[in-house]
Amino acid sequence: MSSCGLKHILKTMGEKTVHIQYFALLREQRKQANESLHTNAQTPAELYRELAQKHPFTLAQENLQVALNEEFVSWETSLSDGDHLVFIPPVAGG
Amino acid sequence: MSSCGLKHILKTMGEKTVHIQYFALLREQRKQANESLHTNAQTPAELYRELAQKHPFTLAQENLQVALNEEFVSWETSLSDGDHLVFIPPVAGG
Amino acid sequence: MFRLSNSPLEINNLHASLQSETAGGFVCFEGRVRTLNEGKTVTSLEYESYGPLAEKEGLRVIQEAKEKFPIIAASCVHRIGHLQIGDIAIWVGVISQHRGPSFEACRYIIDEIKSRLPIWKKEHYQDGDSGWINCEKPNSSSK
Amino acid sequence: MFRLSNSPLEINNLHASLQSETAGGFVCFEGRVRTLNEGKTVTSLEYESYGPLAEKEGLRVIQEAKEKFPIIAASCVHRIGHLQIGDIAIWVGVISQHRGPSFEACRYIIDEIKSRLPIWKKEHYQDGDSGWINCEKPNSSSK
Repeated sequence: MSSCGLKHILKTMGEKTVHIQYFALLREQRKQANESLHTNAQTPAELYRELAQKHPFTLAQENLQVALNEEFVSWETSLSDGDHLVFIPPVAGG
Repeated sequence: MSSCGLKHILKTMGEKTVHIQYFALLREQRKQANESLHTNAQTPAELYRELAQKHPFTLAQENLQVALNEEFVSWETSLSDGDHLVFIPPVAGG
Repeated sequence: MFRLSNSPLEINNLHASLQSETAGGFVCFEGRVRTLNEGKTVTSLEYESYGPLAEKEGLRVIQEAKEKFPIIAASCVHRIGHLQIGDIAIWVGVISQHRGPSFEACRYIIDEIKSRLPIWKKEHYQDGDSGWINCEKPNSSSK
Repeated sequence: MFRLSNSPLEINNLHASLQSETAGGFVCFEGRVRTLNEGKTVTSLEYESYGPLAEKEGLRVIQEAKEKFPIIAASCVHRIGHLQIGDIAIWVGVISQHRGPSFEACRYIIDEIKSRLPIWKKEHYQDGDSGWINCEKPNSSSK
């Protein structure tokens, strides 16, 4: 089976590749600024729960906002293959 | 009778010398920026009535404020010999 | 600090004078000569003041602002003389630890200065007319 | 106009860009790095941002201010990177015909930008400690 064929089957099963960018405290706790990963998470909320089990994130979801493809979205938005996500810690501009 | 003696008698009679400075519309209507005059007026209110009879002032007393010796005062303040008065038209700074 | 100025306001110096290591916020207001006022085209204007009393009253306004709001410092300079369109007629600057008091004190200062200081403004109009603002409208017999 | 800047803000250029013959009032706000925050001595700080979204959201805030208040123009630049005490972190300027809307729009812009834009601040303290503001206090498990 070619890798293209595998990717197709995985997508059909709900797996997708998403690109995540980390900032501020999350970047320091993740120890990197971005990553691409395969996930079965259907929403940003599911994805954050998944990540929070693997990494020492101290911020609870209710303290974060989430941006999908450069726009703020709800935590229950459906994720698609290739999406770009940013979990936004409490802001402090100005 | 010396002029000093006359001055004394006039003062006793209530006459005094006051110095008036005019600004803005009042200066233009008085056609001069200041004058010193002898008056029997006891208060700035009386003095303004006296002046308004001689000059084409269009501002009514209720539209003016008055300053005596560089401070805002009431129209019923007693005038003294040598006082410096300014009738203050409606202001428009800033 | 409050003063009257016969020459153009030196904004950079005024700005530089309001510095403090503990200031997190700076707010300034500039009043500028604009070309239109109440439907008439203004070409230039003159400010005249009763200087000694204007300076006393201006300082009182600054002092009141310091008492009413938790600010670090406040300055104001009011221009006197003949001004052209775009010229700065008044500059008010305030610094404070947090931003709220700077906004409130700056607004307080400009509002009080406009309503209390013995300063008068004569506008010159494109149609050749001119007039002392607030002086000729209330009883229009003079025009 | 809204933008992020990695270099010191050029206040004179920003000021000069807000000119209009019909503007009678100009209000500006500068947020500066101050030495004390909540009792700790700050020595420097870093601003980090999610640039593309911060710029979109910044422009939205400026646009909202123009819809809510009768102003002529508004500009804001937010500094990103490593800042020292006294450095300007943000500059907001507004011009309008009358002064009220400039004050209100300037306050609206700074308030919204502080609360909505994806920009983060890390303070470095004299005692060697440091921290991301608003991120470490809510659940103090991280410190």
